[in-house]
Formats: sequence, C-alpha cells, structure tokens
Amino acid sequence: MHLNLNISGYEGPLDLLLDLSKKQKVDIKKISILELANQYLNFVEENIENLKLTADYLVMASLLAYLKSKLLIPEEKEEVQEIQEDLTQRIVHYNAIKKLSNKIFQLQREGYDFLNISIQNEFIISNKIVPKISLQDLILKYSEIFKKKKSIKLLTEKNDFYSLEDGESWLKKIFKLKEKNWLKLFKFLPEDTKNFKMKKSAVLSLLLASLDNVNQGKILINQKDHFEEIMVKLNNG
Amino acid sequence: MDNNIAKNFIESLIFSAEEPLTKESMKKMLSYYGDFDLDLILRELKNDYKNRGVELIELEKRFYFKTADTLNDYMRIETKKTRNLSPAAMETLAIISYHQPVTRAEIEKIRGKPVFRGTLDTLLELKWIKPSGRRETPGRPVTWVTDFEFLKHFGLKSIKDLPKVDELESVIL
Amino acid sequence: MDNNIAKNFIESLIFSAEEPLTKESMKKMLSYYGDFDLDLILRELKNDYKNRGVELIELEKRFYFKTADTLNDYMRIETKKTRNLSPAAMETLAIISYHQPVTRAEIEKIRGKPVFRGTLDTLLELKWIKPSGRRETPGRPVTWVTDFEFLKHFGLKSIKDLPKVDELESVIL
Repeated sequence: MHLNLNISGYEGPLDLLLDLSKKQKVDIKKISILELANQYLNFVEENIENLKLTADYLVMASLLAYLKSKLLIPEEKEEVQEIQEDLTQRIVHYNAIKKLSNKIFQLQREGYDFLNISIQNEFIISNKIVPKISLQDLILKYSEIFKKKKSIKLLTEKNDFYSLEDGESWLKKIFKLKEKNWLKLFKFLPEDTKNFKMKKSAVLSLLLASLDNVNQGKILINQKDHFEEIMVKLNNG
Repeated sequence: MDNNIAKNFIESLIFSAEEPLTKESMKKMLSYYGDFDLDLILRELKNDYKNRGVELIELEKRFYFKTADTLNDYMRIETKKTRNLSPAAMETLAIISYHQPVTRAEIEKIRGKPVFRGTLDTLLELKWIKPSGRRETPGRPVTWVTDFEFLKHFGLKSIKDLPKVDELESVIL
Repeated sequence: MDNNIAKNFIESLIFSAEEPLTKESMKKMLSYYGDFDLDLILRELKNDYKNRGVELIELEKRFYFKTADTLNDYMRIETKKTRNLSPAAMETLAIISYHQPVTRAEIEKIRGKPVFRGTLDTLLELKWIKPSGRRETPGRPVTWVTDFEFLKHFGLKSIKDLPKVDELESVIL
C-alpha cells in the first residue's frame, strides 16, 4: 500500500519546513530555527489527526522540539549549533532539488517539443547467435554424464536428501489417523534424521508435500504468526 | 516562418508522422504559420531525397519516407555470431534430447547437480528446447522437449535420428 | 557497393532503426559489403542534415534522427504522452540526476521522507534510471544513475547540460 499522505499539499516534513522558512522572508540560510520550530510544531498540532499515519513528520517534530528546548536556554545554545546547521543545510538542499526537478521538466521534451524518427523499414536484420556445438559434442557430453555419475554416486550417497515423495509418505499418516482436530505439522517429521542438514531437508520436503496437499484440497494448513507452530488438519475431516 | 523553415517543418512532419500524411493535413498545419506553396515544397523534398538512403513516396495522395529502393539488395542481413555453449548447457541439452519429455528435477537427478534457470533460458532463447506439458506428479512440474531449431542445427530429420543410447554404450562408454 | 551507396546504406539504417545505433553495429553491417570509412560517412551525414527538418544526433556514441531543434516552437505534437510524474518521482529523478551515483537511503535523506519502491519502478520503466554498482558501505547498497533514455527524452547531450541552480553549489555534495 502506498502511504503517500499529502498533508495540505506538502511532499514531506522538509517541504513543510521549506515553505515555513520562505514565510520568514529572509535568505534561506539565515532563517531562525527557533521560529521555524515553533511554526512547525504548531502546524503539527493543528494537523495531528491527519499526521497520525506519517512517522516522518513526527520524527522531525521531536527533533525540533528538542532543538527548541535547547535554544530557549542561552547557555546550551552552542550544543545544538551543529544540528541547527545541518537542518538549515538540508532545507537549502531540498529547496535546490525542488527547483531543479521543476527545471528539468521545463526542458524541451521528446513527445512534446520534438520527436525521434523511425521510418518505415524494409530492412531485415537478424542477429543470430549460433553456438559452436556439433552432434558429436552433444553425444560425448551425454556419455560423459554417465561416466561421471558412476563416480559421483559413490561420493554423494551418504549425503542424500529427502525428496518430495518422502514428505508425502510421512504426511500420509494424517489420512490414516482420521483426526478431526488441528495437528502440529512437524509431528510428522521422521525422528531418525542423521544430522542437521538432513533435518533441514526433511522439513523442506514435508512443507512442500503439505503445500501440495493444500493445493489439491486434501488438507488445510494454518500458522497464526511468524515462527508460530504450523498446524494441519484434514479438509472436511 | 520563412519558406525554408516551412519546408523543414513539412519535412519533419512527414518524417515523424506515424502514418502517411495527406496534403490536406499538411496544408492545415502549415496554415497556422502563413501561406506557403505546399506542392512546391513537396516537389523540392522529393528531389532532395532522390539519391539518398531514404526516399519520399507519394502513394494514394499520401506522403511518407521509406528506405530507398536502390538499397534493396543490401537489406537482408543476417549476422551470425558463434559462441561456445557452457558445459552446463551442453549437459542439460544432451539430457533433454535423450530423455524428453523430462522435468527439471529429473535433469538434476541425472546430472547429479542443480540446473539453473539461466541454463534453461539460454537453450530456450536458441529455440533448441521448449516447455511441453506438465507431469502429473506432486507440484505438476513442467516437462522439457527439444524444439525445431535443435533439429535444424544438428541436421536431424527427427529426434529419432539421434544415435541410440545402447549404440553409444558400445562405441563410447 | 560504392562509397555513395555505403553512405545511403548507413543513412537508411539509422532512419529505420528502432533504437539508436552504435558505431559498432553499423560497422559490422557495413563490413559485409566492403571496407568503408564510417566516421567520414557519419560526419558527412551530420553535415547534410544541418539545416534541414531533421537532425542527426550523437548521444553516448549512439546515433539517431530527431526533428530539428529549430522547429521546436512549431511542433504541435498531438500524440502527447501525457504521463505526469508524481512530485515524489520528480524529486527522486532530480536527486538521482544531480547526485549520481546515489543510494536509496541517500535519496531519502535529501527528501526527508521514504522513497517507495513504486517511485523507483516508474523511473526504471521509463528507462530514465538504472541501477549501477554497489556502494562499499555496510549492506553494500545498490546505487542509482540516470540512463540513456533520460538524456534522450530531454534532448540533453550529456548530464553536464542539466540546468543549474546556485543553491546546489552551496551544499556539500
């Protein structure tokens, strides 16, 4: 959802600050931050109903409230000098960007002031990429796969993973139980998983199998919130 | 607007129009800027483009530019680039050609390693493979088969012309 | 193919291409027909179209024709693509154009409010911006820069031709 709330036509807290600064009718670099803070906080107060949704206005309000409190005590003025300068700088910068964004769109534009040309075309240009591979290469590759597989199998056998079908078979218990209540999905996991890697693989295959069953309308699945227990139950069960 | 700008104006209008322009529509647009001899302008333009790469065509009282007829002989260009196919793509292609229709999971099982989407995309782009129906197993995975360009590239009449696996075994393995 | 036909050939190629052509692609197509001086051809073409209704533009080493600048005041373009950008998109575009390469977080800091993904998507779709490299700071955020179509759309020769304001000079970029 777009939370692009436009309060009285302002694009954001900086836009509001910029507008308020302009009302001071001095060089933007010499604005009174104290006065600005007062005006901004007043504005926020008046519009508090509208502002409920946009945190950025409130973040700025709290910064300005802090600044104001410091500025009212003369001996603490220096402390907030840096924040004041930074804020002024940001308003100046934002002002520049706003001006420039309008200037860009005042430039001549394609489709408005000029057109690019592409005329009727009798050319047929095809850009073909032809891979260098012959039938021999293909066949050799195929035989290679099986040569390799023989040696790979020995290496990978003990590191095998559970398949979707495995998940399916564990989940089958739910149909045998004929239980009408919600059950914890992970109760269906096998208990004899060798290591963490295998356990991860088992969780995955069980999850996928259950989603597949949901898809087929055989079971229902439910999780109240992130990290909560995943519950399953027979559909029409 | 002087005569020269008027001519440029018409020239750019014809060039940038999406459809061939009628004299009436051009006359109307010119009329905002003064009184000009459109026929003279069009004659001049036709002449200007006589020996160039594009020519001004009048067809059924409409005007447009097209590439010049004198270039017709040069207009069919087929650029061919050769490129090496990655080992992954070659393996995947080999498996698809011999096991089609075959799912990605099945290819991975045969290869003993994952098949990345990019590999399939490469082969798809070449029109060497195409998706076929789905396998009626959990997840209903799509299956892959070889496509027309594959046969064309390898000079095969049909996929049956590929050497058989048992033939291969006696020769290569 | 003689020199004149080669020139016509290039002229018609640029006119009829859907996208601006690079020298490389033109050179390649010319090479099928002989050995020609492409740079000379392009210089001549640029010159031929100097005072005409269309002009040959070279932007980032790509070539295309557009209606002549001198006619901008007379063009009443009716096929206006009336797609108005939101103020958020306009500001984001301005920030990217003047501060590129710039990360999303940096844009947000200048704007003083979040930049939604949709805003960047709008600009991406127009091909006005593109992701560039990553900033070597924690999280390695992607940076954004303006793209070719941005310059082309606003008739700019390079990013340096963007309008300037004094205010921007005074802030540390």
